[in-house]
Amino acid sequence: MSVMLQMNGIQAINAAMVEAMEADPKVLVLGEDIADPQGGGVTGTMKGLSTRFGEHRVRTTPISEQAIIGAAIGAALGGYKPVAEIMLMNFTTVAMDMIFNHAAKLRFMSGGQSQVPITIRTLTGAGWQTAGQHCDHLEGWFAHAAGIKVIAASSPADMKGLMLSCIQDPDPCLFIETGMTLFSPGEVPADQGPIPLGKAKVAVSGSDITIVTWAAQTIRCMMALQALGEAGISAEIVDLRTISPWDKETVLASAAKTGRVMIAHEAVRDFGPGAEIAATIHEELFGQLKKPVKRLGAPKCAVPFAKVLEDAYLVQPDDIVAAAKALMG
Amino acid sequence: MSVMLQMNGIQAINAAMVEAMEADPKVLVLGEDIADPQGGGVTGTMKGLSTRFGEHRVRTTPISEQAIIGAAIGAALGGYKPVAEIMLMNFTTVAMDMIFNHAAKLRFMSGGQSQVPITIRTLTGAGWQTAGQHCDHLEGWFAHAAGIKVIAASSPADMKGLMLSCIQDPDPCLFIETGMTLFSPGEVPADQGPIPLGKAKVAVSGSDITIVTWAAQTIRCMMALQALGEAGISAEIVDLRTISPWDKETVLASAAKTGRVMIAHEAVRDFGPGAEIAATIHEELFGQLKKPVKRLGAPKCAVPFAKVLEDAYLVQPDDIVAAAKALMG
Amino acid sequence: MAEQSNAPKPDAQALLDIFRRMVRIERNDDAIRTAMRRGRITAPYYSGRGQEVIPATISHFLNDDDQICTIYRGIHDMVAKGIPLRPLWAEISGKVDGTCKGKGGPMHLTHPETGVMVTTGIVGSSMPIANGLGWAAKLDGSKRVVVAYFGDGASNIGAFHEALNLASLWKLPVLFVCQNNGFGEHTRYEIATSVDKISTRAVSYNMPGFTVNGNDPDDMYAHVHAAVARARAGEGPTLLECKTFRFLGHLIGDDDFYMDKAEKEAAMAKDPLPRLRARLIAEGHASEADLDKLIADIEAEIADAQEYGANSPTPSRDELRRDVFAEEMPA
Amino acid sequence: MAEQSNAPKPDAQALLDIFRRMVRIERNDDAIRTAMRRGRITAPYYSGRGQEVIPATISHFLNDDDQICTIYRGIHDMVAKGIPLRPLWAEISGKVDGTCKGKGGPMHLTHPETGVMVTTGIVGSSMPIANGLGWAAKLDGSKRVVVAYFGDGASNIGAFHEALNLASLWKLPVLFVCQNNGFGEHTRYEIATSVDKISTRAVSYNMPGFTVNGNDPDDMYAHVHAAVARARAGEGPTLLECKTFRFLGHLIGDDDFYMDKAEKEAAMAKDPLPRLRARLIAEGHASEADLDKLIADIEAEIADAQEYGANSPTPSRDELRRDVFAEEMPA
Ligand SMILES: Cc1ncc(C[n+]2csc(CCOP(=O)(O)OP(=O)(O)O)c2C)c(N)n1
Ligand SMILES: Cc1ncc(C[n+]2csc(CCOP(=O)(O)OP(=O)(O)O)c2C)c(N)n1
Ligand SMILES: [Mg+2]
Ligand SMILES: [Mg+2]
Repeated sequence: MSVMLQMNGIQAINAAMVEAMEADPKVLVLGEDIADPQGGGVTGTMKGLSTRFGEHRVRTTPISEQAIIGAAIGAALGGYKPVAEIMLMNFTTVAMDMIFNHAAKLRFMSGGQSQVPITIRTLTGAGWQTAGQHCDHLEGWFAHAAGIKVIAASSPADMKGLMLSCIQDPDPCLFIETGMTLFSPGEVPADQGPIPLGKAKVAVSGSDITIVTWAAQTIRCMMALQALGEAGISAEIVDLRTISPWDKETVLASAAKTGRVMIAHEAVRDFGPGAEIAATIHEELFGQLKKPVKRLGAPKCAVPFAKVLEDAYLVQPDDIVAAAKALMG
Repeated sequence: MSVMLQMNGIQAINAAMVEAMEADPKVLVLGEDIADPQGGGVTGTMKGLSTRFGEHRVRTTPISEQAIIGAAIGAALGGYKPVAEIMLMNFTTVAMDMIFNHAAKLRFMSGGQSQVPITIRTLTGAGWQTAGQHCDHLEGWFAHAAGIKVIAASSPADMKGLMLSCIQDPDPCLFIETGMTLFSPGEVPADQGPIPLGKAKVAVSGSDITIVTWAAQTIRCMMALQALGEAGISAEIVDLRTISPWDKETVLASAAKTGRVMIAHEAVRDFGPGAEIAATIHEELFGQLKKPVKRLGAPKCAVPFAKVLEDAYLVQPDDIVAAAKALMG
Repeated sequence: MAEQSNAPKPDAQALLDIFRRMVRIERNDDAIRTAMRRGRITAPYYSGRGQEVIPATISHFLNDDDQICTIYRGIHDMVAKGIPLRPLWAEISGKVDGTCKGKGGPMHLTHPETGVMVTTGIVGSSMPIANGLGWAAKLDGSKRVVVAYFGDGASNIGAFHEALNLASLWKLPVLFVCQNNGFGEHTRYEIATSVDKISTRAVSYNMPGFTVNGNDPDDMYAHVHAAVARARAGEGPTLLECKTFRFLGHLIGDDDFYMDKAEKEAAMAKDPLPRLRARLIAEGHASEADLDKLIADIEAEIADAQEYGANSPTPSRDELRRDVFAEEMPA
Repeated sequence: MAEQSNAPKPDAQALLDIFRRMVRIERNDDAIRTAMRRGRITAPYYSGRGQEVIPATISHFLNDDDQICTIYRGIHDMVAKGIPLRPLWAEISGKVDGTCKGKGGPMHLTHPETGVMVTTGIVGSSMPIANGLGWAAKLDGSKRVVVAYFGDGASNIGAFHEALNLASLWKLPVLFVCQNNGFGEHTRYEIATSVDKISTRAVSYNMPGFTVNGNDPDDMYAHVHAAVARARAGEGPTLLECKTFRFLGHLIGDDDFYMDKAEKEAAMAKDPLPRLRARLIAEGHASEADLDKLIADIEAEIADAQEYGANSPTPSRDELRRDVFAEEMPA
């Protein structure tokens, strides 16, 4: 049994970075404020890396997201494994050409000659009153794109293991961080190694209802567990961890077992990533479900500023409990 | 009964532009190569406008998509109704911040003080061997975004009517053109007025199976009609026309009637716009469908160059027929 | 900095006007920070403390119908422009009487009535939109001018380049005002910017560009006077790089480990606000009592606004369905 | 154009090398257009006819392991760099033996073995990626240089600005080579670009920038020599604006209504290819027979490549599941 360390997501990612950079001199880091003189990133997730590995490997960039992703792509074509930060997910919009038209497509368009093993770290998530342009969940866009993997871990151990996998993966990975998951502490095995991409985790086993979720929403689902238990509902929580390519096998097995499925994500519900999962479950388990798949997500509006509105915008533990009761009824 | 004119999509949109600009001096046009000295746009869709209405209202821009959409947004805030062209849909990626973070959100973030009545015209669609960066269908991304309407007409009459509505709509509209729909001729009533946004059209009535589709895929569905008929399948083709907000009522009514639904679009199937429609149909008509909803879309790869691969990439009439037979069987 | 012989100089009235705007900015900033410390306001807040001279002088030249597009660090720009304080406070308090009904918050404050057209949280994005407002002003045949505020870090992003090129080509009545406070978040100017002066970049667009002492009302006055006149005359845009210093870190709560202490202290010792006060008195434009009264009036106005914001109701969750489109979204 | 006293001049061997590269470009371009007319190749094709001197001279200075990132109008750049013609023809024919197995086509030709790293269809996007390759070259401690090709229109897009700023800050071994052919699609230079010379924009990045006669091998030679030397010496990037003219419209099939006929004819009358041929003979570097032989050999190579491409099989539809990721996608 391995020693368990107590740490939060920031520390877990940092530990993954240190290991990856120690093990492989080709691993690079770039982004705004990313080196130590600038604080190792706004969340401090990259703290210590430039001091330890040198500012030639850990570079603070101008506020130039196209140049950041472009430099990462080029360095990857040159044999390196860059970990690039786009400070917030909304800012991927200014680098979207580089991500979508280039990073994700160069392997295919070159017939396999090029590979772009970059990891793009980005932070998002409502709950901090940062309002309309700082906390959108756009994983659905990237999941719709071919050639890029989309990862969003909810526990420190998963963050470490999945970050290690992203860095070593031969293809571009988008690694989504959220304030809530970065700051939540948890246990991480001292020898936590890479966790395979594309594999979901049954975070909680249950028999009545399957809840498919990821990222900070996993934490909000966990917060609903007690009330669900009190209502006599045994929920199985499947933390997807990799949104694309997603783990159909695990999800379908759970859904087949319970016959009742809820998908809960922070992204806007409409045309959101939950739709793919719901549609697939209905296709694959036609006639076997007890109730139609319930999708919970944000309403179709920008993230509002006022605390009361932001609270209403998010899928809260109470919403999950209410939806679960309706699914049982 | 009104006189019918024979024209293609280019002429239909051009007619809408002329009418709109005649009627309302606030309507502006901007984009690359858009004025007459540059040919009225690469497809010639804006031909004649700068000569007729002046280059102050119809402006050729540099290759600066952020500046194009920014200028459109600002002019809209200043009381104008700009029609901006982003030459190809893949190039919306370089203007995505302006579209997603600004055009689509300013009304909400300002609590209703601002409005951004812009129309963004953009061209896409495979079939011309333009390969990986020139013909993606990204309507799913925009449909997932709050605050922007997404339109894709398949006939010249619809193009005229929907373009008129987009221009007059108080909110941002993305108007998707495709090579196939622009060049296909059709009848347009001489007095064709605005067609309301958000309303689908039952292009063909049928009783066995509902096919939900839009844009060039509608034409490919029509091409399957004969073979479907020969196979004894009576298909109802619902041309969605507006992808967001979409016409649930019409789609659900047709689905309830036939009990068998296929959604066919050119966009990548995975996490694509069809997933929302499929998920909704399953939710709303749980237990009433004879078969699970079938989704046809592109495979998850970049658009390939080789003609054989491009043909295989697209959802062809034959694929539709095969899927329809499977749904019936 | 740039040579301006025969440059117009602010008279007593102008200096007093600039001072009054600066005091409103600074007192309001102080009140916000106090309210935050007391937990009365919860919001990310980017203070403009130290940068008051820039928008105060610019706004001195602006008419009510002139317009600004500003950024997350922009409350000083809005207050200078004349945004009313009551709805401002209600907005940053997340209340229905806010300029944006509490939906935008401090990073997206908007008030078209006073020309506060766009406040963006995306670095660089004020500029392309300002162009469109300038285009509209031109099409209207008006003399309106539009100010695009942005930071030094923003001069390295693509939108800057595209916007300045278009504005120059189309001769738009836009002032591109870079508030160069030496830092983009924690990153020093020279780590992010390859050129000594941002004003040099105007050359790339065949546009006049000047580096101005943004803490000196005289230097600001001369350059803004010229740039606004140029814009109103239909001669096109100007790039003004206004050098200043950010006293309070990137956002309230950030610690300043990345700043050189001596440099910061030296900059703060030259706080432009007390300097202008001293000058007004030294030059006989006002008495201590006059200025105390002016400040007290402003403080009363702010206290009232704060009270107003605190007492305004919180928005109902139906607001999530409103203002997405002109028509309300279905429940 | 820019003054270069004591500028290095191409000797006979260099001129012959440049000529040979130009002929390969031109003959290959002609063969592609002929094949298109005969319906043997179906693809959007953007010809570089008229612009041969630029990549021919640059490639003269490049080693095999130096790299280029180019654009849809880039086959001339690749041929100059040394991409093998057989897989090139197979690629534009959409065949399995193509450089990209027929999946990329003419707009995305790639051949890392000969340093053709990226070909993009997005205006401006060659530049940010070239930076990364330059960064890798630097980290490797190599002397490799990277060339980012782009057009005049591309100098107005955001990626240009971001890329040049970063390259200058990081002193990357990148040559930013603007092939200024006077048009972006149908739009004349001056409608889209606010500055007389694109090289002026180098000033914004504290980078050397030169406007070069891109149709003159001597002028090109001197400037490329210096820029490559600078990059190899670790002194950083250079912006070269190479003035030229696009003989064949934006893409094959476009009519040229938007061009000034007299201007076009004057430019075509100064076709750099026959001029260089005449010079080689006049200066005694080669005989007519030598050059005829050189051309005939190249034509034979092209005919062989074309044949090879025509005979290569078409890809199987399984290719749609390959090269999306390293591992094959499930069927
Ligand atoms: C496109 C984009 N990238 C990154 C950020 C995160 N960010 C917010 S403010 C800021 C620094 C901006 O510096 P500067 O332009 O100098 O303005 P200042 O904050 O100093 O006023 C950064 C990087 C952002 N908001 N938008
Ligand atoms: C971002 C983007 N916008 C628009 C286009 C469409 N487009 C393709 S080539 C071109 C003209 C480019 O002109 P220039 O940079 O001068 O290069 P040239 O074609 O003359 O070699 C345009 C507008 C594009 N490919 N990418
Ligand atoms: Mg700054
Ligand atoms: Mg050109």
